[in-house]
Amino acid sequence: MTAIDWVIVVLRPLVPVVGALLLVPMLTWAERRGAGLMQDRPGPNRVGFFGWSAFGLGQALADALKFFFKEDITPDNADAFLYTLAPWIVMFSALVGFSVIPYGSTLPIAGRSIPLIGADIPIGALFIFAMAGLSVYGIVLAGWSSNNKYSLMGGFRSAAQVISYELAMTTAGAGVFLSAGSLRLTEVVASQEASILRWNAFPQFFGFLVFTISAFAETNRVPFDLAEADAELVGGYHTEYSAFKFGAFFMAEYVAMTVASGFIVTMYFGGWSLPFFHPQGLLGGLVSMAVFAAKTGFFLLTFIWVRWTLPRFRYDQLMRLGWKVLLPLAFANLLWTAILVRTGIL
Amino acid sequence: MIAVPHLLTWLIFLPAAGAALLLLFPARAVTEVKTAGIVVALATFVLSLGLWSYDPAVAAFQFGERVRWIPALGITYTVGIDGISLLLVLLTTLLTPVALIFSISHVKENVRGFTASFLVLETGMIGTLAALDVALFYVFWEVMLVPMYLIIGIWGGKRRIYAAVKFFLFTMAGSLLMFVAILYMAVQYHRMSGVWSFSLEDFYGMSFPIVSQTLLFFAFALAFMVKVPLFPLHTWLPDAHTEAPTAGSIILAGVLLKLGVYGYLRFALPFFPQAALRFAPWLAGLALVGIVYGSMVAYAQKDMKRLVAYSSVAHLGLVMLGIAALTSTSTSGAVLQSVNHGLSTGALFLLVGVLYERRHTREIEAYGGVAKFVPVTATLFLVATFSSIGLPGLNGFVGEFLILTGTFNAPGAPRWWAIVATSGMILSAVYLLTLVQRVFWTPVRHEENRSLTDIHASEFVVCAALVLAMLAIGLAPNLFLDKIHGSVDTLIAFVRAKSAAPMEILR
Amino acid sequence: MNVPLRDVLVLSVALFSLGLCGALLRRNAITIFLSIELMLNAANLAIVGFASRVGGYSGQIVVFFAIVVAAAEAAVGLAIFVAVFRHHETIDVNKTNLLKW
Amino acid sequence: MPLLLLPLLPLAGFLLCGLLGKRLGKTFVTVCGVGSVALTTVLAYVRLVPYVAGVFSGHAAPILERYGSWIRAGNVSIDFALRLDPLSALMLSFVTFVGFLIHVYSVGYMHADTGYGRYFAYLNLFMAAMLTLILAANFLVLFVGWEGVGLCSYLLIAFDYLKESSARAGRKAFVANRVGDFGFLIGLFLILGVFGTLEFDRLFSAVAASPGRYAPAMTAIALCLFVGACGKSAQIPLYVWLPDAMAGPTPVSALIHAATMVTAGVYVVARSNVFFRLSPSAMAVVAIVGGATALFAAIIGTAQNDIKKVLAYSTVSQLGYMFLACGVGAFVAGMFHVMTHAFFKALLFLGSGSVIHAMGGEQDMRRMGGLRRALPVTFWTFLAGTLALAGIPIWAGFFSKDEILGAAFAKSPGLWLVGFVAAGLTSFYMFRLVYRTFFGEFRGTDDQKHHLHESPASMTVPLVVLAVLSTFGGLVGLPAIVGPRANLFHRFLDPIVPPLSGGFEPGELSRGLEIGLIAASVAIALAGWLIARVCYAGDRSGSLPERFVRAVPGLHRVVENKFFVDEIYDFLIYRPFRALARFFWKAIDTLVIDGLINAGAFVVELSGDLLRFFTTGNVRNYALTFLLGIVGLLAWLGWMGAR
Amino acid sequence: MSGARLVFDLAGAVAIVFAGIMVVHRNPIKSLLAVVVSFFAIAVGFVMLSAPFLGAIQVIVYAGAILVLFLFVTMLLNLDTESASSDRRPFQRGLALLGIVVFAAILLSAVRRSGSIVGPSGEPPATGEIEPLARALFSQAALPFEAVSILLLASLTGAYLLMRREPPAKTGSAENRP
Repeated sequence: MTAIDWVIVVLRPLVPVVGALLLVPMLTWAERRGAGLMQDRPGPNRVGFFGWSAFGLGQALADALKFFFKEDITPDNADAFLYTLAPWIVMFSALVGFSVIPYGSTLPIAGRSIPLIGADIPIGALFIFAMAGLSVYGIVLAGWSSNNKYSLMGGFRSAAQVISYELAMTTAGAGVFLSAGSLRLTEVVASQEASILRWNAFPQFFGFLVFTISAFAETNRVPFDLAEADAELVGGYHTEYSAFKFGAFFMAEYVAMTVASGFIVTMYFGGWSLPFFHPQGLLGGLVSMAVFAAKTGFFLLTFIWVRWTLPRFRYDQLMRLGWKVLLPLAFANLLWTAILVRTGIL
Repeated sequence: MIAVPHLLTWLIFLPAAGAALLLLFPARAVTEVKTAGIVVALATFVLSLGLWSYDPAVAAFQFGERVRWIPALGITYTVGIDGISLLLVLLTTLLTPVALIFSISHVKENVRGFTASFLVLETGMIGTLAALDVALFYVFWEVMLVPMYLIIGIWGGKRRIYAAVKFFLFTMAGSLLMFVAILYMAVQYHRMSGVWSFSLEDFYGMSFPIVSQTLLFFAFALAFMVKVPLFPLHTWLPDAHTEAPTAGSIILAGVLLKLGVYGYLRFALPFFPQAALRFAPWLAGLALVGIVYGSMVAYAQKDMKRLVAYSSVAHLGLVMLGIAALTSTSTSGAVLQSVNHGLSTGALFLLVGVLYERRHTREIEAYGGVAKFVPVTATLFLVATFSSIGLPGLNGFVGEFLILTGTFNAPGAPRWWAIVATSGMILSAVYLLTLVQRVFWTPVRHEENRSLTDIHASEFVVCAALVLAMLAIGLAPNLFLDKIHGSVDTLIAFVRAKSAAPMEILR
Repeated sequence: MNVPLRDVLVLSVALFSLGLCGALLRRNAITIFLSIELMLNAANLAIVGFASRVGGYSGQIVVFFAIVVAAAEAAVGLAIFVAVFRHHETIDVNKTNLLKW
Repeated sequence: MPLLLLPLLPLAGFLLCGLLGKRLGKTFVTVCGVGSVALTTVLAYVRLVPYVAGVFSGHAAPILERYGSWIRAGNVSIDFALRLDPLSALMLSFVTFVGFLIHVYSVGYMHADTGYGRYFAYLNLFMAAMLTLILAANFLVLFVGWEGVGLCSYLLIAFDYLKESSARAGRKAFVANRVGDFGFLIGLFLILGVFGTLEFDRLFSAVAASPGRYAPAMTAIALCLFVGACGKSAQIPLYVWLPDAMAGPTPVSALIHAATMVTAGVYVVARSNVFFRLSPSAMAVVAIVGGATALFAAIIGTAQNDIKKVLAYSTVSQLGYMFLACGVGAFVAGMFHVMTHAFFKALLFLGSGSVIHAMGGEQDMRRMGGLRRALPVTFWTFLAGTLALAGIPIWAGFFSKDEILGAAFAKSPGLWLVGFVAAGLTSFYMFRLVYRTFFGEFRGTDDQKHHLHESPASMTVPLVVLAVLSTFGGLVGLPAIVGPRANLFHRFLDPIVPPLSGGFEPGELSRGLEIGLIAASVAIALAGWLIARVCYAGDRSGSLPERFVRAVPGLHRVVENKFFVDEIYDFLIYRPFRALARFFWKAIDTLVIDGLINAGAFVVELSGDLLRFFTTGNVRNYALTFLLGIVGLLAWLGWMGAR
Repeated sequence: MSGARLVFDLAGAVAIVFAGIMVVHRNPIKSLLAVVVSFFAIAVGFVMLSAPFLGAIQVIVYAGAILVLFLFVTMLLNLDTESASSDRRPFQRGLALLGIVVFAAILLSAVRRSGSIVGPSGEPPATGEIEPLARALFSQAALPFEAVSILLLASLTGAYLLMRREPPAKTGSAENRP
């Protein structure tokens, strides 16, 4: 192993993670602009760089700075350790998810062809699920440790919600693994390369639907953001949080969104692949990354779009939807896929 | 008669399947549950008629089936019937629908469980009678226990729990010893032949030195004597009968007791002939005590069901005597008589039940002069009574006559056995006619009896069926005896031959 | 893979003993339950260790089932705790002796 | 026409009356009930006449009809077979006929009864059973009839079951009979053991072939059979049921308890005379029991006031006569008396029935009297019966009784004396009955007097017929003095009751002695009549006996209370039995056996209570114990492994 | 000292440490979190033992579901830290500790003696791949699989019934009959 190998080993997981982190400001900006668009108002459009108002892109940076420099309060009766730990759990679990998603084919660098994926482990999908499952700890602990009944409620809600929807999500995902014959995400992508019809979104449309909806729930996005539900719980689990800890939560949400979108893309939309497109060489690698980015971007926009479109569920509705609609649907989809696979159509 | 393949297996498992089916019914669908249960039971009965094609000329097990069950221990599912079990199987399949149909209008709560238990019970009984693999036999033997326990314990009278537990413990105590004995025999067989087997003929082939043989014999005999029940072990019977619901008593008296007799004939006797023959006098002694003692205690009873229960003790004492004498005549008589007892005592319990369901008391004193208001019941009761007193022309006489004459002229048996036993004929007349007199005759003492309603259709039908069976056996016993005595002769021949074998071979 | 079996077993023994301590010394039912889960995991670990030595997948399957059963057990157990708590306002095992008659 | 039809017809009648009688009404019952028996009678005679003719013309081979095997198991094989031989022919002749008459009589007697259908059903069933009994070709079939008649007598005695007395009497009758059957069955077992068959032919031919070989076994067999006979035919000590049996309707008493069933015992003894003759001791027992019963019952009869009771005891005593005859070897004479007795005793019972009918159910003679005018037909027929029973010459009873006494004398004068005295007593109590009932003043209530009326034709006609029979029926058995071949009866029965050594044959005695005996018996009969007349006729009726009673009150009380036999039985048998039964139940069953069982249960419970202290309910204790156990186990395993 | 072993031992160390924390910590929430970490470490251990699937399951099911459930209940019951006092069973404590020590000692000695008690069977060593595992799971272990799923269903129902506020109404028990 020469130095360059070490560099690569380090970079391969780092690139997507850093990428995701860098994406966050963009996303906040996009979200607020999108909100403006939908509510027929400009949204942030002043703060720019050196006089040039880059469509208000600077706003994002400004917010970031504000988070950094605000006073960091820890309530007296809070459990300081957990209170501090919680946001980083969320952050961490959100970030590491990215390290197993293939974000491109391969890049030939220094005579080596490097697969564009953090770590191509045989249980990549499960890994992401596992991490998603962990994020709940962050939220619950945040809720509990801040010793505030609203926060606690938020914590409870998110715990129950995440566990419930995880079921539906994994079950829906199982359909994909069934057709791909592997939990290795690269192989999942490979199994969809052949034609657009092999994109799992089409043969397993309902699976896709369930998966996406569950993804929304997992990331606590509207219409499933009952954990924060500012109307009832005044911010829910992060009521007490401020400054950088809050920022962590804030960023984590967007990272999670990104991971979710990337995951959806990989699972149902052929990941970085396009039909009739077999990436060769450096250019091919870059293009594949672009393709992946584009697909992911689309879903990110969907996330935003949905947020400003749909109202919030009531809690019982949420549970009913999860257990009585999505889960059966997911099972039906699994059965359907099984039939397809057995009959050799997939 | 069309030959059904795997007839016995069908018979054994049809009721159980029916029971499982019943459990799928909603608990509210009482009528449907009853109907379904009865249909299943009747279907089993109709199927069982197929067994009538049993050919007595071939003195071997017929309708045989053998499937490996637990190969590791050589336990197989082996079934088959011979003349000894044939009639008892038919009796079982006859009495189960009888019991169920009788209960149509009498069992009120948890009908589903009730019916299901009866069907499971039927499976157990038929299985016990048909099993030719000792392990299998034991399984069915215990299977019978549970539903009966439930029937007494759940649908029984006031002291039902006491009765149920007593019943269970008595029977269990006996059968556990038997289980140990079975295992011992299996191990011995393994030692001798190097292979595991529980099959009947393999066990028939084994002989034991007299000491262990005696112990084994006691282990087996105890289980069966409790079931029969023989004199000192009989006290569970009155309680069980008194507390059990009528249908339960019918089956209990009708079939379960017979399985003790059957077991003794099928296992204890041929397994351990020397011991059996050596202790035959003791067996006979107990039987005789049972006859006289049972009759007298029955006479003293104030409760109708208890009376009939004790009469069972006496009657089965007679049956065991016939077996103890071990002549072809007496043993055939014993087998037939156990069927007879099933019919007549079954009918008696049924009719007592008819009265009980109307008056809700079994106290003899509470009745009197009832015949005026329930003539049909009275008549049927008289028929049943005389059948169990042993009036020629009805079934009871044939059995008793064969047992007694066989015992009287048995080479081994002293004549006073038969003489004492014959006195039981007088005693049975004494207590049963007293019962009739006190319940149905003499002036009406209680006004509430005037409002009694006579037996109604469902009860009448089943009772009539029993009466017809009694007449059939009484008038044309050969139809049944011919099926029986071939097997009995082979059994006795086998026992005599095996017991004659010198002791050297036994080691 | 070449993790020596001994390491695995030692680890498993250590975890198990710790779990045992928790189960025997703590009074909070939840903690006891946790300790039991820990022991379960220790056992699983040992099994997996042996499996990796023996080869084949039967070991892993066993562990798989163990985990599933643990899930069921946890569901019921916790439900029981809640029920107990409703009646006794505590789940301190010293204060509750429901197992008596 | 198969013999089987004879029992089957009444059986059919029984089923029809029993099952449909209630629905289809009286006329139907009458037609079925009486019709079936009438038809049976006709058919019976259709079979009888040629056969009897055949017997007299010398070829008396019994007719044997087999209807296949009945019971076959092990070494026992019994056919269902009927046989017609002189003996059964004799029984058949009068059973069917008398039976028929009594059916007819019953139509009138029972017309008001609610249990009409039931009554005729039972009566038909009885006929069926009785015919089976007499036609049986082997002992087991005979036993079927034997028990059948017992059943019917049971049912008919308890006919109005709501009366305590009837119900008790019914059970008493059946149980007493059962005691007899006990012996009878043992007898059958013995026979089966010795001969291996129950067929009459085989048995008797076997014995006849080699008497010496079987002689030793015979005493036991004969005695067992005789026990059975005692039960059926109400001999000491089992006679007690018969007087109570009078609780049944009078025609039943006439048919079952006078004419037919009770004579079955005699029939069996006569049937198996071959056995009896081989065992003098058994014969002696029969004779003594018979004689004793005859005398004993006659004595009791003299003190009874219930008209039917008198007749009942007279029946017992007459049955005693028959056994006496058999006992002394005069089986034929016995059967002869059976026949004549059937006629006149049936007549007497029916007559008394007619009286009771007229008196509206009154049975006590002390409330009767002077019925001669009200019931002429009844009176004259009754008188005929009385004369016959009393043994006044030319009436039937005379011949049969005289022959018995002759035979007894030939055997032993002692027995003769017993019979002789009994004869006197018989004529005494019979005439006492007649005088108290038909002569003197009417002692009943006024409305009874007002209701007095002669019975309808359906009742009187049978009376008349029977009166004729009991007047002339004896002529078939003229004594030997008239002529050696005069006794048709003997010529008829000889083939089946062959003259064996030790048996008594008419004409054995010297002519003079025979005439003397006849004179003596006639004399004693007339004496009895005279005494009765003195005591109970005319205006000073009853004064003499009262003085006699005052003279010896104790004796009278004893006799009037039937020597307290019932009480003695009650004290010696019934009470101890009940006491013992209760003791077994309460003491042995409940106390000892169940006591042990429950003690065991108690021990278990106790130990459970003790062990319960170890269950603190504290989880950690359990866990700790568990751990320690595991440690121990592991240590042990390790130790084992180390070794 | 291969990489795998290194990682494993590190993970093991972590697991032990946090297990210890779990045992000693008086706050149930904290000890619960300690367990979470410890289970993580164990999951890593699984992966290092070439059972990555089990590792994932360990995290998803144990850490992700079961322990969350624990957390949930713990918070729901709002258990305060258990007081050091009020344990009136010092003797029992001592005995327990002793027992545990002996137990551990025995096991460790057993481990020490277990040089090569298990030899490799004929089967190929497990690689990280899921597919053969899945095949085995759904073919030879199909029946237990179904059984376990039924068990899950049953426990689900049971848990539900237990948690219901109002206990289910008694229906037709043998006692309340006339």
